[in-house]
Amino acid sequence: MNVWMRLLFATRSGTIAVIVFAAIALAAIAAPWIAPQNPYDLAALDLRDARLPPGSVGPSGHVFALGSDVLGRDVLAAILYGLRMSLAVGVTSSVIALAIGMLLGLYAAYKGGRIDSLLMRLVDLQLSFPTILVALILLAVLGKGLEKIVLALVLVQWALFARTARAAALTEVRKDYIDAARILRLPEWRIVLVHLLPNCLPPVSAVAAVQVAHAISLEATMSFLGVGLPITEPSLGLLIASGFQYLLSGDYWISVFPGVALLLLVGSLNVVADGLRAAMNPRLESARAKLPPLLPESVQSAPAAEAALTVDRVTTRFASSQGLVNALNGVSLTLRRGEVLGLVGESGSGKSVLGRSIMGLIAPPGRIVGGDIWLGTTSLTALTEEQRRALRGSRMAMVLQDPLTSLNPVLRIETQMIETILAHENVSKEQARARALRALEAVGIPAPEERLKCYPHQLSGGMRQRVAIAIALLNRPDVLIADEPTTALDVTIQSQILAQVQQLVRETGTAMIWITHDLGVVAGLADRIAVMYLGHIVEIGPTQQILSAPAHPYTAGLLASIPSRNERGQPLQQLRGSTPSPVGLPPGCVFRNRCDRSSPRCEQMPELLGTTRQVRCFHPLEEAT
Amino acid sequence: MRFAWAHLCALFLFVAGATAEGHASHLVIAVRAEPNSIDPQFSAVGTNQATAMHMFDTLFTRDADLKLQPALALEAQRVDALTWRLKLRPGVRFHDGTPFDAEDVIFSLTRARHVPFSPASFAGRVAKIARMRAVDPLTVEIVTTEPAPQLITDLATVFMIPSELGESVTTAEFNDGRAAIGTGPWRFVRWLRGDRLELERNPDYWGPRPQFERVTIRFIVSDAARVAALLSGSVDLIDAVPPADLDGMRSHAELVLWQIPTVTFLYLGLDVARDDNPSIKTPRGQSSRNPFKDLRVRQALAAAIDRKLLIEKILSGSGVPANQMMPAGTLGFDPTIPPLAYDPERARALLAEAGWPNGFEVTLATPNNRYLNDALVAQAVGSMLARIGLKVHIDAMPRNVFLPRATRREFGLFLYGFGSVTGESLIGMRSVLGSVDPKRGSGTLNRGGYSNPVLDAALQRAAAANADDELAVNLQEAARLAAADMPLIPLYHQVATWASRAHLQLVPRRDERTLAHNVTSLEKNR
Amino acid sequence: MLAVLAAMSVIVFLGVFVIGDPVELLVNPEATQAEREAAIAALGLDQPVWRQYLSFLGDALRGDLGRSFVFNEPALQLVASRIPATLELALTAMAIALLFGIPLGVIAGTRPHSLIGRTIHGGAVLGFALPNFWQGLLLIMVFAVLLGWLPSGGRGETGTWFGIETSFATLDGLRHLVLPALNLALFKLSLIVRLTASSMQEALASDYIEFARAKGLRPRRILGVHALKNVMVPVVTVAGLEFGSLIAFAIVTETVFSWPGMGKLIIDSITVLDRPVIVAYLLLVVLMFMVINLIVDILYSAIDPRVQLAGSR
Amino acid sequence: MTAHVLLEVNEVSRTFATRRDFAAKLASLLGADKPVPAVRALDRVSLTVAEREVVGVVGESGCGKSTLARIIIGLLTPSSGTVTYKGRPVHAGEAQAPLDIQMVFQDPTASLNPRRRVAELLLEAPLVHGLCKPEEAEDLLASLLRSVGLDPAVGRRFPHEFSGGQRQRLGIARALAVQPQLLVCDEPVAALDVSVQAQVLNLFMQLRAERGLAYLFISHDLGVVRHLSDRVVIMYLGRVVEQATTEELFARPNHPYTRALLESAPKVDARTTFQPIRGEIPSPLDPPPGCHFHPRCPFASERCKRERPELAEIAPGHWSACHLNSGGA
Repeated sequence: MNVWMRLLFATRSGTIAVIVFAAIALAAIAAPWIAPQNPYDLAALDLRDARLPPGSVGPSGHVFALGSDVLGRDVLAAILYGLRMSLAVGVTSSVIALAIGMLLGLYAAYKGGRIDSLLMRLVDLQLSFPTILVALILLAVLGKGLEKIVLALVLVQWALFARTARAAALTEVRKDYIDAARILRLPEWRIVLVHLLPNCLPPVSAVAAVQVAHAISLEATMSFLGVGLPITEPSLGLLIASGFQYLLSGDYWISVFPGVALLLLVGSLNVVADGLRAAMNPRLESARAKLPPLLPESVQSAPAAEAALTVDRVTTRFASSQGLVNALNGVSLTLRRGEVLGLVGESGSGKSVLGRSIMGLIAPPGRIVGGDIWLGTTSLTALTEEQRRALRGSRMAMVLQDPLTSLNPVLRIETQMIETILAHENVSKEQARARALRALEAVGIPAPEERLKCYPHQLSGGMRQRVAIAIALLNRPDVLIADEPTTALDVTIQSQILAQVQQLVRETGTAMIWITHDLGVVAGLADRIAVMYLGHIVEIGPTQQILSAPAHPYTAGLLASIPSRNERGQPLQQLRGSTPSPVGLPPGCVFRNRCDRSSPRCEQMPELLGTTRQVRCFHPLEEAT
Repeated sequence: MRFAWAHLCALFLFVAGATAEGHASHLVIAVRAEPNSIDPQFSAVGTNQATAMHMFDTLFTRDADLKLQPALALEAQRVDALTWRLKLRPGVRFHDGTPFDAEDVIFSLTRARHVPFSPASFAGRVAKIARMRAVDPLTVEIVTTEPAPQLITDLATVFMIPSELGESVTTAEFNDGRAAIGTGPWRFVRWLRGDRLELERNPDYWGPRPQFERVTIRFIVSDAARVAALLSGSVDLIDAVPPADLDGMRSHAELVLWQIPTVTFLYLGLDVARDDNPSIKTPRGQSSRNPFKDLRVRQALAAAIDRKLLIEKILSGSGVPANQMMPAGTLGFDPTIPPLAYDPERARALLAEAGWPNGFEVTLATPNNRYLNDALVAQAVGSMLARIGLKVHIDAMPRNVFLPRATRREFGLFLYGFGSVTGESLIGMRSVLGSVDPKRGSGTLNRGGYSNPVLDAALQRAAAANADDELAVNLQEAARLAAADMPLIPLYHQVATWASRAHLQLVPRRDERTLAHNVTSLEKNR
Repeated sequence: MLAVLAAMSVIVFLGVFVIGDPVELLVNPEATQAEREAAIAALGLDQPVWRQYLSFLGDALRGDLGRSFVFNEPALQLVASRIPATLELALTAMAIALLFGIPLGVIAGTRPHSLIGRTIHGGAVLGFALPNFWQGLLLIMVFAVLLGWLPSGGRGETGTWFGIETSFATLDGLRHLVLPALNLALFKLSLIVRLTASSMQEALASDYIEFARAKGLRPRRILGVHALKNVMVPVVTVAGLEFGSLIAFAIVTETVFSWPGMGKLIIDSITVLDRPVIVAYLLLVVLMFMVINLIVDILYSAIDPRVQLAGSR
Repeated sequence: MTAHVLLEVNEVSRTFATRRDFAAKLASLLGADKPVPAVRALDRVSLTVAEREVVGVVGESGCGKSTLARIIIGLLTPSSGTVTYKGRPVHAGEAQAPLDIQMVFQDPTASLNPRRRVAELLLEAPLVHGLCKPEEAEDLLASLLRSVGLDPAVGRRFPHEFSGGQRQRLGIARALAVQPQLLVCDEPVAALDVSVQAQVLNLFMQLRAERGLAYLFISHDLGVVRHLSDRVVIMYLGRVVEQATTEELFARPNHPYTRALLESAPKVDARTTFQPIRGEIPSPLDPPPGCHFHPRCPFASERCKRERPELAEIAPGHWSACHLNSGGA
């Protein structure tokens, strides 16, 4: 809840809306005490005061701040009472509907099966009729009156709540904590009410805010149509409808002020609902953050010509609500032509950010704040975005981790392949298609002609990843960045793809950075291995050397904890503690608080030393070479 | 601010008016109510009659002041107590060219008896006709089952249609225009249901020829929309101008208003018969004896209402304070009845005298879509009654809910009205105040249970009267009786208002009907 | 679905029976008791309500939904004759909503934090917050009364296309169509804008967009093909489903603008308790919704290639 | 061994009916009656877990290992076959497994209710079931937290305040709270980083030693299974294809699939060229006839395409389902 409140108040419009709504709600609740008269008490009205403009003093001596209507009713008072009624109707009906809908929805989701499908049938049926029609019929049948409009609104709304609650509950029910509760044999009611309900409340409450606004608006509309509240009840809809007549004669205040009040009420509720919805969307937070500032530029030298890729002291940061995330801290490495580099690290080490930094895919609120990247002898930071785009997909390419989401679901494979060629080369569509076909063959896809016409969902995960790799290699890039492309795949499929990729890069001479957390994968694939920890490369060197004789204590710890390096059944060697947050790191060696070899010296940041084998440590297990 | 706004409207109107196309000899009228059929004999309700009057004629008609005038019949002679002889107007032709003659009269009066599915049948108007005979093509003889002094009044409502249509003609055939053939000043062009009726001038009309070649009657139920249509120049004339807009419209140079006091009489109905009045609570909250059985209470209520203020504020002047059912200048109006004075002091005194010093709690029922600002009037009346110490609740409902409940006598105090569209009070007095007697058709709308044998007798005599003088004397006596006994509390007579472009002229009618042939243009070249 | 129709007819039938008696409205107040009874019998209202329902049901099965009490014409025909007016209003409104809503939504979705993005978003909130009828009244006030540009209501001149009376055929008809269609469209416009914007934002944050960027595609293609095609899936679905609600909300617009469509008819019929018309309207609307839902289903599977697979996990 | 059998899964099968999509509905409406496709998630699976034994279950996606876990734990009922725990059927009457069997889930974030504090998470079940009195709750909480290596003072915190490894410890503590004898672990370390994985695996081993727990340990990671398990069961497309003691299985894998799996697994210690088996894993909706593995098997014969190989004991305690063992093709 606190998180919501914070986020709600993080946006200016949200804050204003909350304040406006709170003010309206307070004024409405306090109406009987703050209104200058009870406008719905006939004895309080004096006909001589009829239709006075705002600010007048009537013959009866009453002051009409917002004017009076045809019965001599104070418009301000009428608005306050009207708001009170609107809120009462909106909130009461929505809350009742929420309670009913929520319980039914949760129960349906929890039970599933026939109860669920029966209930959802009913809900779909109800929802396929627009609310206004249902409300109209109900009111035509029920007649006018406060309790009747509330009843009608409840009947109109419950289904939406049931559906929302069910949808929320369905995602929750699939979560393991519900299974855990079942396995712990907790009573059913307890699981639904104590475990399910609180977790389904957030999405439902955003809907509820909209529904309150909708109910208020609907009540006004129904009253306007003459089937809602009786004319003697304070309703904004009635005020607007009856006052509109006087708009034409110039007595704008009778209709306009209630209209503005209704607009403010409904509008602020909608914005509040937007805020609630946005607050539940995790992306929002980062989106609102500012860009991190650039570092002062340092002199950069052109790299050696034989390097396919040179990463020079690249620093990438992300702005977040917690503060600046130091995702990459001056990372440097070179990749020779045709070389395969295994980039290894645990989650949060910055290995994916490095891949995306190289590709120039870091988007706000992230930013490369310092350093340079050279593709061959081209400095990427010196290029315009359009020039960088021209390099992406042609001279450097990338494969993403999740094959299920990285292909566009609504475009055919051929479209997604051909466009990659056409974006960089001026060839005919037929030529491009022929090349796409060959590329599919090259990654070992059977019946490529048929596959070209497929949509991604018609292929298995392994096939999709092959397609992605084929796309990446279409334009024979100098550098391929593979960001954990086999992590989501099964072992036997992974091994197929690894074999295929190994063969392909050898044939094409493409240099490759293979990002992974699994040392086993790169052991068989990479020429060199770079190990990352908290945005730093802590060790880099030839694969065999790293695996057999790690120099950095972190690399050593990582390797030692692999079960196959331990005696079966014996306790595994383990690194103590856990990776600290990349926000606000203290200076010094980032690994020192988990390191057995740390000394006071480690409060300085060690440099990455060595040439073929580089280590960033004051107390390495092996010396750098 | 208010004046500035009005002027702004006027300014834009001027611009709008200038850009609107000049409707060469084409009149566009917007009216509030739409007929449910073009068949002139389908339903006897006012809206249908008003529409039918454009295309069809009756044997006798009522002028703007509701005085009977010869139309397709030139005169009616009473041959004996049961026999009437009608002389028809010569040279009249239907829209299709066939001449109008006695056969058409007999056919029309016969069909009026049994139009299928008719919700408001004309059968009652022709019920007393025993047989008819064409003496010659222009003379019809009608024999009634019993003496029927009101026959001409009844016949004035039945429209004439050509006998060539045949017995089997259906309402639907009228509605799509095939059978919409009359002798009236306008010919049917088409009826777009829910939207408009288009008519063209009948060049061969026997009466004064309409000035306009074509007329479109649009049906715009919403008051605001109707007014907006006039202001925006979409239409030239509207009826039922809502009181709210009267002030605004009066200040427009481009517009002109047409007003006439109507025969629509608004009153507070009271249950004066039963001991337990369903609308009453005592200050302590329990239902109790019926205060309205006490004349002093009724007089107190009458004195509590400031009719002038009510009319000025709620109706913007669209009303004339009433002290009896008929307005001045109509048959049955008694000028000797004194006006009802606004005197809250006296009202409070009368209440105390009657044993209600602390008042009582009462619910005032009202329709909210029947009369001009009816629900507002009820609230204003309620606030006036509150000032003499009553605790008043208002129960407003659409008339379709109101009427059955009123008929079941669920209301002890209610606001309603009666329109004496025949221009005399007999029917109104008999239905609203006559003792309930279904056999004689008396008290059909008596929703307060009032019964006064002396009043009944006066009405009985009026009904049997053969001359207008005799009728008037008896009706005036009835009016005096009602004023003294106050079984209902008169409020006002509604004033009907039309608004039109300034160059148009309208002859307003007391029955509120809007007739296109009553509209003329001052601009001769149009 | 048939069960729904039946249930609906029972509810409406009973409901209208409970509220009031059409006879009171229809019968001439001067009528004698005998005349009243005749009228009641003519309308079949003298029978007990279950009898009335049974005879209604019997007729309904033969496609006869009874005669309007008010118009004395077959209720079904009466309602059906109003369909073109409502449909042309709803279609125009939907066209306006889509034509303006999608581009505005795309702009707001791609640049959510820019001034223009915020303005569009604010406008959409406003469109949500203003009750439909007030919008309509304001439109009349501004464009018809103050500016005098457009007519304030009514359907205007209609022409005939393929045997159907339509406002599209004449200039006058189109002029009359503008304000009501705009009024009806505004709410949906806001909805489409918001939906497009949020789907756009979602699409832009997805892996396939990142992959498309990694492929070096031009921004226009990424936005116009990769993102937009995905955005269209929810937009088309929602637009289809909302079409039904447009027809329903036409009740308000038609009342405000005196548009002679089904909505106005139903409101008028409710005020006079014209039961056969109410029942016929509802049955017809239910039928229309069923058809619309079916069309949306088909449309959906046409636009989203995944849909066939969606059912079978 | 039979004297100490804790859990016995006997010939358990489970099928899931798939939902028909719109096109299928329309087709059946028009009269084309296609049978509703069904997924055979489990196909006559048998296994046992003895007291204090760790049984590893290995297989790739679609092999049915998660379905198996959910049936054992009582969240699903088998379509046929029986599951007994200490000789009593698990699914008798209500689909409720005894409290003695608890589960540790893959995703430590999803398996903890984000809106409940640690104390509520851990103590709810013992209190509901009367396993501890309210006044003893405090002590129980402390001892549970201590036994999984967490600070006993964290009771007031919410799950999101913990790291992934710590959350998994909380999940284990919650299971321990009802004093189970068998822990079903469904990929309990797959979501954890390598360094944290070792910590959690050590905790499992420690708990086994301290509390005499038995485990059914499901994992796709052969290294982890090999390290922890006494016996290993290999599954492929809903069937058990091989089972043996850990040493035996890794030393002498019999089934071609097992061998392929062992060869495919990435190994840190040897720079190998990858020699993958061919083919995709078939869809469980439409598994190949005969031996499910035959389309990918280098040794497949005609018989493999027709006839399902039964699980046969090829050496004491070593079972394999391959026709090659019964005289081959």
